[in-house]
Amino acid sequence: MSDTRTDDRSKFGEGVNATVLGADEIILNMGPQHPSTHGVLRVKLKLDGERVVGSECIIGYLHRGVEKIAEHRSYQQFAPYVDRMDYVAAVSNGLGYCEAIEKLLGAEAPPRARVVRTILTELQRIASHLLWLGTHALDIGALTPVFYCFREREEILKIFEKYCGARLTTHAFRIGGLQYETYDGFEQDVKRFCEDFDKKVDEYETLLTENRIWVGRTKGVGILSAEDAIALAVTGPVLRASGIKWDIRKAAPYAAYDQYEFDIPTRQTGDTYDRYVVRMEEMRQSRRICLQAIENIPAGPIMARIGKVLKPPPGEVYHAIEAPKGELGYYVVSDGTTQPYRVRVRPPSFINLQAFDKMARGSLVADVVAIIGTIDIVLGEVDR
Amino acid sequence: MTGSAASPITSVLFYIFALMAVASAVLMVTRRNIIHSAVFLITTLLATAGIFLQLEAEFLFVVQIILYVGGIMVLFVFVIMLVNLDVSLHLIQFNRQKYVAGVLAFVLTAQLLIAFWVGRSSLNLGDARAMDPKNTEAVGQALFQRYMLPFEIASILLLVAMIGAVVMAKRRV
Amino acid sequence: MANDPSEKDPNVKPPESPAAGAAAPPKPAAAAAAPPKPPAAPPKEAPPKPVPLDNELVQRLKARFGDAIREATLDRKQAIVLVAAAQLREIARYCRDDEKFDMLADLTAVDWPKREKRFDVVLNLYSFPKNERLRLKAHAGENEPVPSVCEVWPVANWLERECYDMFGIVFEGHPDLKRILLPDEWQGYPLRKDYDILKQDTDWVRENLGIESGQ
Amino acid sequence: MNHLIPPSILPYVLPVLYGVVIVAVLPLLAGYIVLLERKVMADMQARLGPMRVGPHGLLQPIADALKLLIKEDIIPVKADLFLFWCAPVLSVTMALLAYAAIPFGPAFQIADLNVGLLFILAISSLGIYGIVLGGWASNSHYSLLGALRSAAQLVSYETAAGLALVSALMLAGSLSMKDIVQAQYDQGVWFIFVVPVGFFIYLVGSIAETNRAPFDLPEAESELVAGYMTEYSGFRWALYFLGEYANMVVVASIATTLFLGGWLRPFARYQDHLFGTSVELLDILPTILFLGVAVYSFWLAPKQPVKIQKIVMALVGGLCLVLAVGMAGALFAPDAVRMGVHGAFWFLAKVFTYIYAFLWIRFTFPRYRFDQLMRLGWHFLIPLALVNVVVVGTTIVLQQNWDWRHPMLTAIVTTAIMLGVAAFLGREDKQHQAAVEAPEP
Repeated sequence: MSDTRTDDRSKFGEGVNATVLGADEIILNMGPQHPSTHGVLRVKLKLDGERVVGSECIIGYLHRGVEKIAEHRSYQQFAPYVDRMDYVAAVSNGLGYCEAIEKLLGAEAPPRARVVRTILTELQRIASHLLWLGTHALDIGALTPVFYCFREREEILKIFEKYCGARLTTHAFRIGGLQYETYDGFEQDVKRFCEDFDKKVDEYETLLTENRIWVGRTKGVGILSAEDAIALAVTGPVLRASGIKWDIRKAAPYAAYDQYEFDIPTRQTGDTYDRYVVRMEEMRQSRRICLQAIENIPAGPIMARIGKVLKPPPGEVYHAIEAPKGELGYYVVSDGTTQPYRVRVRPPSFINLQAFDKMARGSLVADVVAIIGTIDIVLGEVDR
Repeated sequence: MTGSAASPITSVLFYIFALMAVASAVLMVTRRNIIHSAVFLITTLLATAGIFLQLEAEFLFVVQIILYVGGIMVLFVFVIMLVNLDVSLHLIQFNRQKYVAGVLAFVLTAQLLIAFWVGRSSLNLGDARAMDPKNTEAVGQALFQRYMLPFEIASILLLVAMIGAVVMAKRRV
Repeated sequence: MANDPSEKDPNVKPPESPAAGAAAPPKPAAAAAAPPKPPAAPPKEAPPKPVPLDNELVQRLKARFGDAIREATLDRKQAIVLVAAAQLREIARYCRDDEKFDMLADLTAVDWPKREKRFDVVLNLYSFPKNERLRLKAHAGENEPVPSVCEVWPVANWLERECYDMFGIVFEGHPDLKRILLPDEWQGYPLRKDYDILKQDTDWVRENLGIESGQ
Repeated sequence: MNHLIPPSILPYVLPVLYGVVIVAVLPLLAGYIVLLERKVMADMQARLGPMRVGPHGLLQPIADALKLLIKEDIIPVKADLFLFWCAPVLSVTMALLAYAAIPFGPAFQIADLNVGLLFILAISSLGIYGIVLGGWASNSHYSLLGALRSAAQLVSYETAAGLALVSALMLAGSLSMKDIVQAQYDQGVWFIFVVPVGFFIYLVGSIAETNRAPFDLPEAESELVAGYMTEYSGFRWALYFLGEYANMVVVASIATTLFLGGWLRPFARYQDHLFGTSVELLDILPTILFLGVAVYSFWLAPKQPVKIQKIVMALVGGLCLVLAVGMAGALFAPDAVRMGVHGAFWFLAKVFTYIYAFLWIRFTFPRYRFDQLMRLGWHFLIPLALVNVVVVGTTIVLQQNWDWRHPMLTAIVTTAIMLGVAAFLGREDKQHQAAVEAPEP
C-alpha cells in the first residue's frame, strides 16, 4: 500500500464544483421530487452530452434530527424512532438498537428471544430485497416484477402484523428480549411462506436474469472495484458484489446466527447485474435460515431480567449488525442516567450513496436511474 | 379506378390542389417563423403530390410523399430544431432596395405574360390523358431496363456523398 | 436568530438534561472510582468495568508514536485508544497501512461541554484480514481544527462533512467541507449539548410571529 | 338504387361510406384496445385491472374519453399556438388516412390503389411530423429533446420495417394489398411461413415505429418525463393517444395482410364440406366463438354486483348472440356476402392476435437505453433485413429460371441462412457491448 495510491484516491473527495464547466457541459438537476430517486434525493449531474462527467448528491430533505431526539428520551422510549430511519427494514433497525443497549448493559437476550429475533430479521431482509427488486425493475422499465414482489412482501407483512400488530414500523423487539410471545400458528405461517417462496424467486429469475434487455441495461453499469468498495467503506450486497466475501452475520455472529449454516453469495465485477444476482441469492439464503430456525424454537423466557428502569453504567459501545442495506452500527455513549448521552447510527445507505459518484462517472444519463436503484438507498436512513 | 379524367370531381380537385400549392408557397416565403415556413413548404409538396394523384399517377404521388415530405423535409425540420435559429427573428428581413426589386419584378411578369399571349395557340390544354393503370410497372421497367446505366451511376454518386457525410460528421475519437 | 452558542452561560441547560450527576469527567479510564453501584435490584449482570488495555497492538502504537498515544482502555470488550489530535492523520495512515485496518466503519463526535477540549472525535475502524475492530478517539477544542483523514479513507469525506454540520468541528485538509444535511445558511450546530431546541423555537416564534412563546 | 346518384360521383359513394364507418368506429376501437391492454397487463401482473366502470370495466373507455373531454386544456406560455394545435391533429389524421388502403375484407376496402402498401408507408412516415412539431411547439427543452429522440427512432426503424415488407412483396409480386392477399391464396401458404425472418424484423420494427415498449424510450426516459407529450393535456393529449393506437392497428393490419394472409381463413383452400351442405368445415368457427362468448357473458350477467352492470353484461351477451347468428346466417347467404363477413372476422381476429403480441412483449421486457435501441436498429435489424431481401430475391430467381419446385426446402434453407446471419450480427453486437463495458479509465 504505497503512498502513491493515496494521491489518486483523494480525487474521490472533491465534489463537482458546479461553477467550473467544460466547453459543452451542462448541469442536469434530478430530484428532489423524481419518480425514481427512491425518496427526496437530489442529484446534480454534470453532463458532457449524454455522458455523466461528475455528480453531487444533495441530501438532507428528510433530516429529522433523530440523534438529537435520542438525547432527550429514555433508552426504551427511543426504540420506536429507530424504526423510522430505514422504514423499509424496521425490524433489523430495532434488532441493532436493542442488541447495542443489551451490550451496554452487559445483559443477554434469552435463547428463545434470540431465535425469534433471527427469524423476524431474516423475513424483514426478504421483504426489503423484494421492495428493492420491484422498484429497481420498474425504474429500468420492466412493469411486471413489481407486482409479483409486492404480492410476496404482503405475505411477510401479514406475519409481522399478526405478531406485533404493525406492518411497516413494527417496534417488534424490546431491550432485553421480546414483548410478545409468538402467536400460535407462527411456525406454520413462516413455513408456508418459505415453502413456496423458492418457486416465486424462480419466477422473478425467469422474468429477468436471462432477459437480454435486462442484461443489456445492467451489465457493465455502475462498476465499483473491490479496492474502491473498501476505500469507500461500502458494505452489504454492494460490497459482496464487488468480490469481498464479508458478512457480519458470519464475521461477528449476533442473535442466533451462529446456530444456522447459510452461505454468503459474492460476485466479482461489481456491476448492477452482479448486485442483482447477489441480492436474489441472499433472499434464498434468508429463506434457508428461516426454515432451519423454525425447526426448533427453544422454549423458555422471552425477556432478560434487566428491570424496568435501565441505568447502564457510564461507558460506550459500538454494535454493528448486517442490515439488508449493509453494516448498520450503533455507537451508544451512556453517562449512567436513564437517557443515552449520545446515540450515533452508522447508516449503510448514507455511506453506500457516497459511492454513487464513483459509479456514475462515465455512465450515460439513462443509467443514473439504474445506479441509484442498485445501491438500494432509503432516504429516511440517509438523512436521519 | 379508370373514371374519365375530365369528370367534374377531378377538375374541381385539380383547382383546389393548385390553389393550395400556390398559396402555401407564397405563405412559406413571407413567414418570419422558420418552422411555419417549413410547414408551408410541406403543404406545397403535399399539394403537388395531390395533383399527381389526381392525374392517377399513384407511383409518383407516393414517391413524392416518401421522398420529399417523409425524408428530406424531416431532415430540414431536424436541422431547424437542433440549430435553434430564433436569433434570425430579430434581424430586419428586407433591405432598402424595395423599389429596384419592385421594378425588376414588374418587368419579369410583363415578359412572362407576353410570352404566354404570343404562344397561346400552341398551349392546347387538351384533357389530361390519364396514365395507364400499370404506370408503376412502367416506371420500374424504364428505370431498370432502358436507363440502367444512368440509374447505377446516380446510385454510386449518392453512395459517395453519403460516405463523405459520414466521414465528416464522425466525432474525432 | 443567531444564538451564538459560545457566550451562552452554562446554567441555562435544558431541564431534563442530566444535572451535575455526571460531573465527574466521564473519561471512563480516569473515573477510577466508578459511580456507586446502581441499587441492587434483581441480580442484573453488570457489564465488565472499563480496564486499561495493554496488548501488542497498543505496544506497537506506543513504540511508534510515543506519548501521542494517550491511553488505551477496554470498555465492554471493545478496544479504545485515545490519541493526540495533532498526529491523528499519521496514526490513521499507520493503522491502515501496517495494522491492516482498511475500513473506516464510522467517524463521529461526542460533545462534552464541561471539558476544556469539549469534543471527542471517534473513529471506528475495522480490519478485514484480522476481523477486528478498533476505536480511535481524539480530543478537540471548540474552534480547534482536526486533521482530516480523507486521504487515508475516502469515505471520511461525507462523514467529516456531517461532523462539521452537526458539531462545527473543522477538519483541515478536507477537499469540500460544507454542510451536508442541513441547508447551507443554517445557523448553529444542532448536536452540541448547548444547542437548545426549546430556545431555538421560542427565538424563531418571537422573531417571525411576534408572539411570546410557541409552547 | 344506383340511378338515384348522378353517375359522376357514383364511384366515390362506397369508399366514402367505408371511410365514414372506419373513422367512426376507430376511436371506439382504440378505446377498447386501451381497455384490452389494461386488462391483459393486469392479468399478467396477478391483479384484476379496471373492474369498477361497467361490468369487468367494459365501460372504462367511455369513462376515459369523457374524463379527457372535460379536463382542463393547458397551453404552455409562449407556445407556438398554430403548431401546438395542429401537431396532434396531424398525427391522428395521418394514422386515419392510412386506413384508405387496408383491405378489411375482399370487398370492404376504401381504395384499392395499385401502390397500396407504398401509400400506407408514405402516410405513416408523415406521422413523424405530428411528434416533432408537437415537441417543438410546447416550448420546453425536455419535450423537444424527447421529440427529436422519438423522431430519430422512427426514421431508423422505418427503414428496417420497410425492407422487411420488401421481402414479402417480392413473393407477392404486386404492391396492391388485394393482390398480395390473392397471391397468398394462390400460393396456398401464408408468407409468414415462407419468410419468417422478415416477419420477425417487421414485428420488431413495428413495435419501435409505434413508440411502444420496450422501445417507448422518449416517453419513459427518466429525465424527459413524458417526452413530446409532456405539455399536452385534456383532449389534445387524447388525440396523440388515439393516433398511437390507430397507428398500432394500421401496423397490425399491414402485418396481417402481408404475412398472415389478410382475410383468408386458415387452410383457406381446404374445401371439406360439412354434412354435404355447402358450408365449409372451418367456416363455423366464428359462430362457435361468438356463441361461446355470448353464453359466458349470460352466465356472468346475474353475478354482477350492481343492477346496471347486470343489464350491460346481458346486453353484451345479446350483442355476441346477434353476431353469432349473423356469422351463421352469412354461411348460407350468397358468396359475396359470406366472403365479406367472414373475411372481416378473420382479418380482425389476426389483427387482434398481433396486437396481443404487442401487449405481451410490452409487459415482459424492460426498456432499451437510447444508444442500445439505435444500435439494435442500425447494426442488427437493417443489415439483417437487407440480407433477407437478397436471399429471398435469389430464391425467387432460382424458382423462375431453373424452376426449382420445392417451396418448403427453400423456406428452410433461407431461414437457416438468415439465422446464421443473425447470430453473426448478434456476436458483433456483443463485442461492441464488451467494448462499452470496460469504459476508458
